[in-house]
Amino acid sequence: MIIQLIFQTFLIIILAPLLSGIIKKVKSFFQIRKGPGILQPYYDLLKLVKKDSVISNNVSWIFHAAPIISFAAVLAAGLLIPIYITQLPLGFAGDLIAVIYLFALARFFTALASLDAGSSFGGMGGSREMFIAALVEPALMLSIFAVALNVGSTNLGFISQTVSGMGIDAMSPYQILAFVALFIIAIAETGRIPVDNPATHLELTMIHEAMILEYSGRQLAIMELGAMIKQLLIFSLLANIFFPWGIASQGAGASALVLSFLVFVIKILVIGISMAVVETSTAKWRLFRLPELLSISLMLSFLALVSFIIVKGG
Amino acid sequence: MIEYLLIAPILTGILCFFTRSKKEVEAVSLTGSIATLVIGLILVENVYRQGVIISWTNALFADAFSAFIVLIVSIVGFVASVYSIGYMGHEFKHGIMDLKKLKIYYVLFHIFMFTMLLVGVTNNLGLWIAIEMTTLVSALLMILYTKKSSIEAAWKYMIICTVGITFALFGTILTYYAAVKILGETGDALNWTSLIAVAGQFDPTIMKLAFIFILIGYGTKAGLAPMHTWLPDAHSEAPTPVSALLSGVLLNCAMYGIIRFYTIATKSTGVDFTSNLLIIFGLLSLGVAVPFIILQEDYKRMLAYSSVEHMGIIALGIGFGGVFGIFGAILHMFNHAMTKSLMFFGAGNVLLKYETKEISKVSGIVKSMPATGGMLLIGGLAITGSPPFSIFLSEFTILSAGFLQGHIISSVLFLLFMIMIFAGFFNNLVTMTFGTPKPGIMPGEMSRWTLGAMAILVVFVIVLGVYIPPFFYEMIMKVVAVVR
Amino acid sequence: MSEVIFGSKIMQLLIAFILVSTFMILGSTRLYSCVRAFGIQSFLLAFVAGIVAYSTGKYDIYIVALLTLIIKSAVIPYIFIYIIREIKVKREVELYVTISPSIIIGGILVVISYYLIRSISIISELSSLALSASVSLVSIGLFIMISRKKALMQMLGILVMENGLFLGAISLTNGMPLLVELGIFFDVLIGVLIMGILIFRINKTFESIDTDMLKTLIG
Amino acid sequence: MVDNYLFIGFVAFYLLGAVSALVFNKKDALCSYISFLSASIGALAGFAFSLSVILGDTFHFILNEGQIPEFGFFIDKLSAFFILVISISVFAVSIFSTGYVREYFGKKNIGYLCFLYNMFILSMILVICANNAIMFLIVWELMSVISFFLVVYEHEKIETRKAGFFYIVMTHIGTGFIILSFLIFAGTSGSFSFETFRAAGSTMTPFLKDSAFLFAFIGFGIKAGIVPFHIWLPYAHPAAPGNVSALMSGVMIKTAIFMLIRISFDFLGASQAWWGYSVLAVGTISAILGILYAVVEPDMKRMLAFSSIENIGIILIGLGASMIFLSNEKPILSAIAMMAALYHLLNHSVFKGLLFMGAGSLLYSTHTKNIEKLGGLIKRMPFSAILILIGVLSISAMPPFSGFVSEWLTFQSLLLTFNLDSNFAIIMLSISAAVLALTGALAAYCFLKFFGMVFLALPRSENAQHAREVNIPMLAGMGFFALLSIMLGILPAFILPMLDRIAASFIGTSGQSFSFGTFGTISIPSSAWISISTPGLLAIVLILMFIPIIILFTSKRNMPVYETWGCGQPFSTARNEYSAIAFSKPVQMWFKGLYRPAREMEVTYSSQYLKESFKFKSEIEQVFEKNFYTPVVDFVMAMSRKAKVIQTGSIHAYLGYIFGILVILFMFIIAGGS
Repeated sequence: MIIQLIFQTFLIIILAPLLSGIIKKVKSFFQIRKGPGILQPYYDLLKLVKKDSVISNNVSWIFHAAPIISFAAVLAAGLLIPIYITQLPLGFAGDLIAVIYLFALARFFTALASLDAGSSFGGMGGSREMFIAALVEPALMLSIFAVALNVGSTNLGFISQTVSGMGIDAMSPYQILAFVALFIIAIAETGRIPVDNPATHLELTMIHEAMILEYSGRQLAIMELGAMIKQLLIFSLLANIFFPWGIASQGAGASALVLSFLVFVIKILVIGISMAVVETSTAKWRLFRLPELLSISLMLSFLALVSFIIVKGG
Repeated sequence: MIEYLLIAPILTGILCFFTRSKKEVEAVSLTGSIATLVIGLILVENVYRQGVIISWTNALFADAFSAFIVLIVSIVGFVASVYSIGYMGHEFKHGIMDLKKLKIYYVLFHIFMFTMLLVGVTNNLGLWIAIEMTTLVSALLMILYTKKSSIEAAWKYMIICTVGITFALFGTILTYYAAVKILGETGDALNWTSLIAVAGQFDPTIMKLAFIFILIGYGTKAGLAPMHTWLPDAHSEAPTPVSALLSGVLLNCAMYGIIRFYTIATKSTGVDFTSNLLIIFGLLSLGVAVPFIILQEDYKRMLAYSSVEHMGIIALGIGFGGVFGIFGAILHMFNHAMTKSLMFFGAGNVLLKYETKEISKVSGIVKSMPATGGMLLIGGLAITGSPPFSIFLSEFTILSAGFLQGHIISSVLFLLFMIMIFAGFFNNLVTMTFGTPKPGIMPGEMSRWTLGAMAILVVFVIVLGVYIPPFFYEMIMKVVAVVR
Repeated sequence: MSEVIFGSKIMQLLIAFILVSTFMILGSTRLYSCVRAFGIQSFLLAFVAGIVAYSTGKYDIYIVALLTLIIKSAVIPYIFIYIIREIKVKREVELYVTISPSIIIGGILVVISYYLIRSISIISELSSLALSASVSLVSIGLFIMISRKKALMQMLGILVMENGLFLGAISLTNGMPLLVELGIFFDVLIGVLIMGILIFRINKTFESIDTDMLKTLIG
Repeated sequence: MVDNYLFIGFVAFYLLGAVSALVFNKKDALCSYISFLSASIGALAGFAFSLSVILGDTFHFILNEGQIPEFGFFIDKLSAFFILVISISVFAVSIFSTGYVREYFGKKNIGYLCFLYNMFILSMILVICANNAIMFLIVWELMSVISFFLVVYEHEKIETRKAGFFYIVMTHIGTGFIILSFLIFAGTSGSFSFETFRAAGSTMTPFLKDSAFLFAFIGFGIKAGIVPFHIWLPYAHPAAPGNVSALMSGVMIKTAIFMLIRISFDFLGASQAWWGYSVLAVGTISAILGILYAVVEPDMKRMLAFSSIENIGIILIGLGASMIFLSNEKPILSAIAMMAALYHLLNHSVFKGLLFMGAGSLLYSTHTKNIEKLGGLIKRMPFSAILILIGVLSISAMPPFSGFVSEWLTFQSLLLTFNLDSNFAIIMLSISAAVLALTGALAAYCFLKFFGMVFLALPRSENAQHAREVNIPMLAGMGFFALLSIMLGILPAFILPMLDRIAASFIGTSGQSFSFGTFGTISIPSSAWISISTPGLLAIVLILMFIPIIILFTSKRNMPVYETWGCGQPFSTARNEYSAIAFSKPVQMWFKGLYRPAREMEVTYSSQYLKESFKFKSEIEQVFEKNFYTPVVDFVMAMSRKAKVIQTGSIHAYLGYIFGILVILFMFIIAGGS
């Protein structure tokens, strides 16, 4: 059990950069470029860890605490999300809502840190980040409701267990609607085009990058890694809530575990690639057009809810 | 017993006339009013023990209701005379009044007391005479100041009230006519005691006419809308202690007349006619008071209008009827007397200090006169009917009576008007009491006498707000028994 | 018996005359004539009282009649004349409502009061007539107060109302008990005196007794 | 029995505090110490008392049997819980006050303040205890009046007077509605004691029930500050002294919630479903609107007041859900929702008290309420900074702080709607859950802005430059609350059983709505597998912190300190920091329709390209005030002006009125009507 915990932790940490590496690769493929190697993110992180970090002269302890707390929060969320097995040693500690609030905690401290240095870009980034979070929140909660009402629980392990138990029946309209809604949300949460452009460093467009603008060296490394992990986790949320098939359930044998792990990797890859497709096929939106995008997802999740009721036959 | 009660103020008045100095006249009037108070209390006590007292060949009598009026008159009268010493003393010091006028003031003051006591204790419809006398005396008190405004006020007061009172007399005559047809032409045909006995057999149509005349007549004196027009002028122009008596006591006396006739008339016309009329006039008075209180610029006038409002409330209480309603109305008479006098006294202090009646020119009383300001705030909260002060209880009782008797709409209107009046009144009060006083206003209270007088009333206001002593309760219940 | 009828006939006549005198007050433009009309009215009232006293044979009513004669038809008119002389007011009655409309309104008032009394079940024809007359006197008196500017006329109006009451009282119930009547007379007299004082004060402070001056207390 | 002594004890101590305040009126320091000390002792006694009632049985007695007004006291578990909340807040705030009032020494009358303070607390407790309608109205108004006097304590400022007036009038209107509701009860029961109301609740006709509930909801809603009756709150709470606004916002508005629960559950048995829906809807709207106004508010005390509206909204959401469940015969679920509401109520009183005290101490040391003028205080007021940060984290529901637990509970109770078969319920509750999520996010936004602008980066004004750490008592007061909101965050397993008993006492469940496991795990038996353990979460996060720590601090490297990067500008000053209004700008753009922002810009150019000075002013509009309240007031005023003409001053007109009324009544008689 402890082993599983440690394993899952390090699995997440290890896989996260790989995922973003792959996505970058795919993007550059679509853009007809060669692009950096899949392992590039690892190199970047290692480079950063080797570097000194320059600190602004008007920062406080918040600035130093923020990376630690947000990283830990994101990682903690990782222990509540089923990756390749539904049975979570720490499942009792928190459910889907708890996961969302852990992400919120991470975001909160990052944004605080962004204000700490007193640069106008930091403030801009923090403001926009929180704004987008506010935009995302209702749609997210509504789609979660659509899912949770279905299985009658917000415990992630239980959800994926049940859904996979349903087999193909799970592919009901509300599942799909909810999935699309959550997919849009995932775009926003992982800071990707059209919401945010992870590649840019143009002051006026960047959001996440603007927040961590003052960070450098190891602290930056941790921030970046945290972001990557969050991305991985959100993808696996999508995967294991909506397509949990093949995921190993309680006390599965070693072979089943290996199998389910491979399945998991495949799912993540699929989602990552589709994400890359979306990114390359759309242009970044203006900040004040984002409400439209997210209201779409809100609508979708609401429809999911309604259709759930209809299907339930009330 | 009753004679003494009447003689005491007369005697005091006469003595006041023969005094030679400010000190003397004050001493005399104070002792006189104390004597009146004591006798009054003894009378009340006797009535409370042994029921009706009759003397002077049926001309004077005192049942629970009369005793209640006597109680109010003597208490407020006493307090007012205490206050007068402070107030008139200040006027005297600043040469607004010379000794002659001061003496006249005290003489008239006590005669005024006498007339009001007489209202309480006359046995028969001659009650009319007493009430007319109150008008005459108070008019004289009003023109002590030879200001244009006070003369105008006095004239209006005189004329309108005389007209009203004439109607009242007509109503009285009709009632007498109705009585005579039953009893024959005896002097008793005017006495409460004998009237009540046979009131059931009176000719209802005549009694209706009579009640209308009485309601308009005494209603004018009691300041029920739309006959209230003289009231704000008179009450704001009179010397402050007199204003207190006018608002606190005299209006109650007129109300007393109405209620007496209500009791008689109801027995023959049936309760609907009388009580509906009372409810209509009551609501009218409340409604009329609202705009004038909201947009008032003169704080004494504001208090006057609030008197109109409270008379309306009493009328409502009687109109709603039932034990609750009448209990509330009677209790309200007492509470209103105390609170309104308190307010007028406070206003008097403010007038002396700031030398203006305009609300907008007064500010920061709590800083210039902390005690007065505090008591004004208490009084203001009380007069607008917010707990934990006495008036809330009576108003709430009346309101609930309205509900329980099924006058839903009237009660809701009542509540609405109360809230609007609260807003208007309190807005003005806040502007006056809080903030910082204008430069040139020396901090410091007016005088011990005035504060003492107010303090006595504050005690009543607060105590009756949270606790109605059993004996007082019984007293009121006896009055209710008389009225029903 | 015949006397009673005779009395009632005379009563009716007198009441008619009283109404006429009231209309004289309404109709005249000069203070003196108004006062005179009022004097006549009071005199007639005294006469009515006398007849009632005679027909009922109650002696206290004689006293009442006497008092009426002295106070209402002599003293009070004299006070009026005195005031008018003292303060040298213009002799005209200033009007809000000119003569002819006032007469008409007066007529209407009489009719209203007649119907009012009709609607009440009164036993004897006579008393109903008297009652309606008194009601109309009261209302016309009030109307005079409303429609005339001079303070004096308002005083007069009140007195007319008083007369109306007196008529009602005397003819309905053969007068109130003596004590009460005396009280009423006393009050009326004092009232007139105080109003006189007031009028002097008004004249002193406002240099006129025109009540249009008394419009400062508003709101 | 011990309850009596405790009850008398805490009443006595508050009275003692009040009296001593008057006695030592002259000596500021002594006076404040004595009266606040006795207040806090009273609070402790109250705490013990309420615990003993919650664990023991109901406590009631009548002071004067059968007199008017009758003073009957009735303290069941529900009332005890509210006394508990009051006592906790009072304890902290009293300690805080001993330091806070030093600001007023010599300037204002301390004795007066202390007297009102103690009386205020006492009146609140009496409101909770009252067992008779008349007594209730008396103490209720007493509470309002005293709080009014506290609000206008600094009455030299005109806006304070206005705020106070506004407050007292609104609460008076509320009382009007309450009176109506009570009279409806009394009409059925024929008496004013609450026992008979309980009895009447079952016998009343549905119409009477509905109207009684509606009037009570409006009446108490005004006091609780629900939208659209909230407008007095953002005026009154900021105007009051810091410690008082902590009590008003933290506790006083809760008394209204208490009575709402009393009436709708205890008296009326929450029988109608639409009550629940309306409460839910109002709560949802209040929550979102409250926080929306808070986000863009530059005045921090006003911001906190608006956020109180939001939190009342959240509490009402729980309450509404509970009513819906009860009206659908699901007592267990109803109990769960009720516990969510009560828990949030407790939390809110703690962290809102903490934040208001924090605002008070900021005001104390910087003398400005405007967020824009502050900044960089984390270096000047380190301890306050930490304490306020804890408050901020709790109110924005960050795990594992107190706010998180109650919001989690609320979400779960909304989720439990899948047990109902009413689609309408599902839709409504889900929508309100979505709105609640938005509210939570915006709350985080709002308070992040608050903390960031006030404490981080460079000071934006002189006041902030010279700010110093506040004195020990104030820190102690805040510290207590900070500790408490951490406790409430990580130890719900110890609080919930208590709440369970309370809810059970008037909803009628077994009191086993939750089951509790190791690591303080809470799980909801009635729905599969939902569980949370905040201690667990805390532990996980703490352990995982070692990973970044190891990465950061192995083989220490040097960290050169350099200026913040500002596009290559030579040096960065406070002038080119991101301002509060800029920070909340996106939301303002998003909800243009609500705010109707009015902005004006003045730019002067030194040359064609170089701006010399730039002035930007932006205001938002209070929709309800502008479109609902102002018109009503104007209408009344206009009508009054029209009506005033009747007092023409002409005596003829006056006589005319009499004449007219006479003639009318004549006609009335002639028509022969009665």
